[in-house]
Amino acid sequence: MPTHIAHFDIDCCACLDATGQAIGPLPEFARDGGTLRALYGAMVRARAFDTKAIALQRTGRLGTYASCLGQEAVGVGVASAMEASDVLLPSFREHAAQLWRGVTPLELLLYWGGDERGSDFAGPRGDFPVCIPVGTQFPHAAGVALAISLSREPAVAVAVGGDGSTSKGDFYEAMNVVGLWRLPAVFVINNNQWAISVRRREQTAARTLAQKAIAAGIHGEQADGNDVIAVCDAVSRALARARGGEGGSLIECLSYRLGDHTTADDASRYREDEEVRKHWKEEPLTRLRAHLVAAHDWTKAEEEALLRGAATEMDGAAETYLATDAELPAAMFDHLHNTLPAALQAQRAEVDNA
Amino acid sequence: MPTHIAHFDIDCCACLDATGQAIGPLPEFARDGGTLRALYGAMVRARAFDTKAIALQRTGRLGTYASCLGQEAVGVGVASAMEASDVLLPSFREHAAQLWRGVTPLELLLYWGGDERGSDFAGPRGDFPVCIPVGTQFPHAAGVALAISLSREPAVAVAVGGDGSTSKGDFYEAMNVVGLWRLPAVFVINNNQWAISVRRREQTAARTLAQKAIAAGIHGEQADGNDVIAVCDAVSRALARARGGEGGSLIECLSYRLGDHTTADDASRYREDEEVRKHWKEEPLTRLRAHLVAAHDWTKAEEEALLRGAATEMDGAAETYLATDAELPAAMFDHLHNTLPAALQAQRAEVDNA
Amino acid sequence: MPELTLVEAVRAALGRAMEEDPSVIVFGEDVGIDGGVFRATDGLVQRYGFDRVRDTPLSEALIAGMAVGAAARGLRPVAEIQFMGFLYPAIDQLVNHASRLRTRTRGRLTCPMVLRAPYGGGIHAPEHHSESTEAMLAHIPGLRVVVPSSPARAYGLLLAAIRDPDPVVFLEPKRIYRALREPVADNGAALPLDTAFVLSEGADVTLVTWGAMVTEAMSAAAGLAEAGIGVEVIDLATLKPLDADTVLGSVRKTGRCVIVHEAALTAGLGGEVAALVAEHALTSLLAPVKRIAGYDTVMPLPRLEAHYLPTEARIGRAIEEAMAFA
Amino acid sequence: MPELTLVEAVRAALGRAMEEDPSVIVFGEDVGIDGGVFRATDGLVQRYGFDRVRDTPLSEALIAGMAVGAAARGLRPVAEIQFMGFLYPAIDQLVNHASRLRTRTRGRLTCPMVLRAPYGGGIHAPEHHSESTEAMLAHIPGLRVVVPSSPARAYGLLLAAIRDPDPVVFLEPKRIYRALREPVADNGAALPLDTAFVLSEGADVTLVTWGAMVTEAMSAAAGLAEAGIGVEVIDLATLKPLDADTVLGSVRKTGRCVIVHEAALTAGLGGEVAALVAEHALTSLLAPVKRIAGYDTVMPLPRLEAHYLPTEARIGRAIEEAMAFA
Ligand SMILES: Cc1ncc(C[n+]2csc(CCOP(=O)(O)OP(=O)(O)O)c2C)c(N)n1
Ligand SMILES: Cc1ncc(C[n+]2csc(CCOP(=O)(O)OP(=O)(O)O)c2C)c(N)n1
Ligand SMILES: [Mg+2]
Ligand SMILES: [Mg+2]
Repeated sequence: MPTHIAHFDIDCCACLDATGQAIGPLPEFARDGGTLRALYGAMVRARAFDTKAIALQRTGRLGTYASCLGQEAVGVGVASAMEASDVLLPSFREHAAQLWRGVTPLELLLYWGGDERGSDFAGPRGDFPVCIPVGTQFPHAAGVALAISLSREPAVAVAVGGDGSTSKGDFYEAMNVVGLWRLPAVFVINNNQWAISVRRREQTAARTLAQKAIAAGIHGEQADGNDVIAVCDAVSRALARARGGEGGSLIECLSYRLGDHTTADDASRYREDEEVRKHWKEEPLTRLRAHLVAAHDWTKAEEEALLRGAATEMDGAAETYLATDAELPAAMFDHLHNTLPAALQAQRAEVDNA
Repeated sequence: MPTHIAHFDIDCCACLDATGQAIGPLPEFARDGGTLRALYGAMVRARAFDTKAIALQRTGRLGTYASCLGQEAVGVGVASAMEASDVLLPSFREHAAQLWRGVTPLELLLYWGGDERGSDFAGPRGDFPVCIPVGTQFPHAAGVALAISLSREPAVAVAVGGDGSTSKGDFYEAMNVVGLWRLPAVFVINNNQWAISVRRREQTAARTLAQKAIAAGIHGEQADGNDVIAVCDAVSRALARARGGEGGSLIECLSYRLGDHTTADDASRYREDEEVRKHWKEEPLTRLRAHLVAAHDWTKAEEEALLRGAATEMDGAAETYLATDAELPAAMFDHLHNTLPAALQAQRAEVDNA
Repeated sequence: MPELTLVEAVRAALGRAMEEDPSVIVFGEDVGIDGGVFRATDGLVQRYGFDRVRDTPLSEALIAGMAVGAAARGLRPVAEIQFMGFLYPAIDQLVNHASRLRTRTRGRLTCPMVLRAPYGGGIHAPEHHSESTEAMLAHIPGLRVVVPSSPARAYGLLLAAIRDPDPVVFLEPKRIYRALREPVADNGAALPLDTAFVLSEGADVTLVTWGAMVTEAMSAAAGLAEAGIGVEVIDLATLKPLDADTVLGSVRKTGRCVIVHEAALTAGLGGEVAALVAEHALTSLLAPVKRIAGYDTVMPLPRLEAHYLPTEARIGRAIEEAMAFA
Repeated sequence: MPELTLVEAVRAALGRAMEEDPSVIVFGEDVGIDGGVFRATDGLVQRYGFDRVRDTPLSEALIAGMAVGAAARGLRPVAEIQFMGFLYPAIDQLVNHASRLRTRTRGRLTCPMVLRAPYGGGIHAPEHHSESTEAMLAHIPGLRVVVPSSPARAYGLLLAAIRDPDPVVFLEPKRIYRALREPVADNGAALPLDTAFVLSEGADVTLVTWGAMVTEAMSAAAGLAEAGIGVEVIDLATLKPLDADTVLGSVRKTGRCVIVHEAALTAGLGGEVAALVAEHALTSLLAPVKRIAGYDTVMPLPRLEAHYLPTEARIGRAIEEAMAFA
């Protein structure tokens, strides 16, 4: 007969409700107005970038682009919890995290505009470029974390994927080795409820995505992904555990994709505007602004200055991007190997002389 | 702040202890002496096959062979719980299950002797052949279960893998879709504590392998894999749930690999004989025999007849196997496609005329 | 007769196959309500229901492996990989199972599955969305690899692939999904597999290609016709098994062979075609064989993409060189 | 100088690399205490410890992806795939990441990793253990594919692969792991990558091959020497990038080219070699190019295996045909 041998719990971390009210005592860092202003500013900046990128794409001046609209709290929450010396391994939707980490709007525009130089970040030299093949960044994070642990650095590898990425074998294989070797890695899931047209509930029967951590024997936790404080808090605790040698974590952030999947997608084919309208009531910027106004006397003037500053920055980045010539065609050979093999020199010359 | 949102339990099913004593009330089927005699007979038969196969390999008359020594209760427990109309998708170590299902000793010897005809089972026509690439049978089981569910048959797909197979992405991806679509599939893990030289605890930090079911939102349960009654009971309940439309299950059977990984392996390189000796005290045949003697007056005569019968069967199978000529070389082309493409006829002729 | 684009022809063939055979099912990422990111499966779920048209989780290895299992159990799954750049996790199931299930069971279990994937470059797609690695698949014994190059061939070849009792990988050149329309009769008539198509006759040069490059090849041929050069354009269509007889017959006639594909040159399928010519038509050759292909470097992002892919100009120059050779 | 087998030479090179460079680590299935199923890593964990020599979980996609991440972070991982038949789940990481990390970041991140795998048939191994699909890997831009064919070359080429700043797949012909011994100085001297080796000079026929087939090729050449036929045997060694100059130079001299590999014929790397000859040495050819390869069918189980693999006899016949051609 069956006898009970093991039991597991999953928690969810939430700090602010949709109106910006604190649900309970806020974590230490979230009581400081300056910190909250920085977090809010970063989310506004990410949204300004998003708006600009979409405008450029709509006018044929940028390639297919994946908007992070409504998910700014995930990117900013994750990145703000990290140290500069940590390593970010983002999916294709975490512009907010990349911007906080020091990737420039110009670099992001170059990448999404079809120029490889956009992934040669001047800022976070150790961060990985955008990862398009879903879930393949998780094994990379395990490898980065392995290198970190062998060098005894205090750094942590932080990989971010979507709800869809939790269906990929790579995700499980990597999470399993992170647990096995107690590697300093944190896997964050931006559960925006959709994988293109596939709903979260059509992706897995698991009640939460956080519970998938149980399969790897690591810590799994949910966080309100519309609440930058909750995301930052959950990820900060995960980073502290990883740095303390307590191993990795899986953090599921509950957010919502307010926009189309990408500029090549038309979400009206598969979801009701009504559902989207509902979720606009929970989006992260309004919520934190309300809290700032109520608890840290955020002023209209500050708000306007912030918006203006962000818009100006993005206009400038766009101008520089549009003024940047493409590389010479032969550049396609110049970073294939450290030194171009003899066998390829004729091909390079052909391109050069075409 | 984190609040509790979900909780999960894992049970373990055990019926007989190592001495053959019932731990509690036995499941209905296990109170019938005839049934238990059949289960015991099947385990003895599997061990007789194993002994013969190893003898043939040692004398250069069989290829590399994976012994099921000590794991007979898993194969027999799983197969005896299944209906003939169910589909078995075995790993390379479940000879005991295949034999119960009607695959003949001759067919198994042909396969392990390097003859494809060994996988053309005369008996269970719908069962899959041995699966060598670890874990790749789980997606097949999902596909078989999908076909079954669309045809509204009462059948169930039963895939068996090892503890190592739970580290493969295929295992998780398949388990996830079984949960998502409530497919009639049961995944059984023969956790024999080793993946060649890699210990179970070096495979994953998960406390149990059964808990990996939580990642897919399906039922996960452990069973004592040295106790054929417990395995049959746990799998029977899983099959009943699957047939009843309640979806799939993951059953982890705790067994032990008493032999080398295969005849090409030398386990003394990486494990102590002492550990093996300890586990001989728990092996499944002794246990059930003790129970039969104590509870169902199993006699010395019955035991001897059984052993003699099994040995004779395997001697006969071996003789026929050794007397079976290899196929003609051109046979390598005859089942590549339904009809051999014109492009390949010259190659076939070349082999035929060589 | 309706004028269809290539992607509409794919959709028509899928609908026809599902209509005539209840064992045909379609699954993949976003193939349901969304109708596939290129709309190849648009409308199928409305007509045939959620049982037969399924959105899968985001798991390519599963998609291929589940197709193997379903096919072995008697269904005819037509599974979609959203882009060829995401097909790699499925290769294990193709090599180790789909292509050998019949052989390893000596015919007891079979694998009548089709794995569809849009492939190729030229549409300014994001990174990893312009893959063209058909040669890797064409190396796998037991697997058929089919690439249509026009709406009519897409319709007829996809029907043939679905009806074939063995596994087929069907690669759709997304660059020409909507580039041209042609009359396609949705009459259920399949085209033969394992057969190359001679698209234009010519006495001077044999031009072997497939997929989106057929368009470039045909315009190059048209251009050269004015210059009095007769180019025989052959669309391989079925890359594996390859119709060597048609290619060799043409080369024996023309004495010149130019091969065009957008995949990287080295170990691309053009090498196989050139090898067959060097083995079996050497004495007919009046000029060296020439391959025009993608370069042996990573397919660049959109800004440099056009410099990577073979162009009508490059093809034309190669043909002129072949003609000039003496 | 010690006489080593090929697998002992691999072990010596691994030890040397770990000795001279602390950033070299080894991981894979059973590479620790067990020393690898072929003993290629035997003794390494005792010498360099569990941090640098790690048994991984049974996850090939992870092994490749983790190597990419570790390499990008500054380590030099030498990862093992236990058999080539189980390498397929790793292809996604090789195509989409390892081979392009440098390109996509314009040199910011690099991937100095080596993925080792025993490959090839002829040892009566179980199903899926006799794979020889090097051509699939040789098609991937940005990847090096290296195959040693003797203990000395295994030692020198593996050291070169580990020291190379870019990703290398190193395929070890397990059929000759222990077939021959030769003196190998464990002096840390690497051999050049991207360079073919001329193993025997000859004026009549160029015989291009690699891996375990080199042994068959050399005995065929020896046999024909008695008949007065001079066979120039070339071991490609680095399959990608391929040393065309050495091959073409030899063919221009001999006028005849026979290519041998155990992988299936169609879309095998022999096609690439034949294509290069047909493109660049056509006018030197005195006879058609000829490929001797595995057949385009599934590698049979041991009982028929010998009928699938190229033999000295088949090679000899092909060479005689080439000589007889007029
Ligand atoms: C392996 C792989 N398969 C398919 C795709 C095509 N694709 C791009 S994004 C996407 C959905 C991803 O969903 P999710 O993981 O939830 O991330 P989100 O887009 O919602 O941020 C798909 C299917 C891909 N990029 N990679
Ligand atoms: C994908 C894959 N990788 C590696 C191997 C080589 N191999 C054969 S069995 C085995 C260990 C399997 O361990 P487990 O799953 O526990 O099954 P067991 O052998 O213990 O029955 C390995 C690594 C394989 N067959 N398939
Ligand atoms: Mg999502
Ligand atoms: Mg095991």
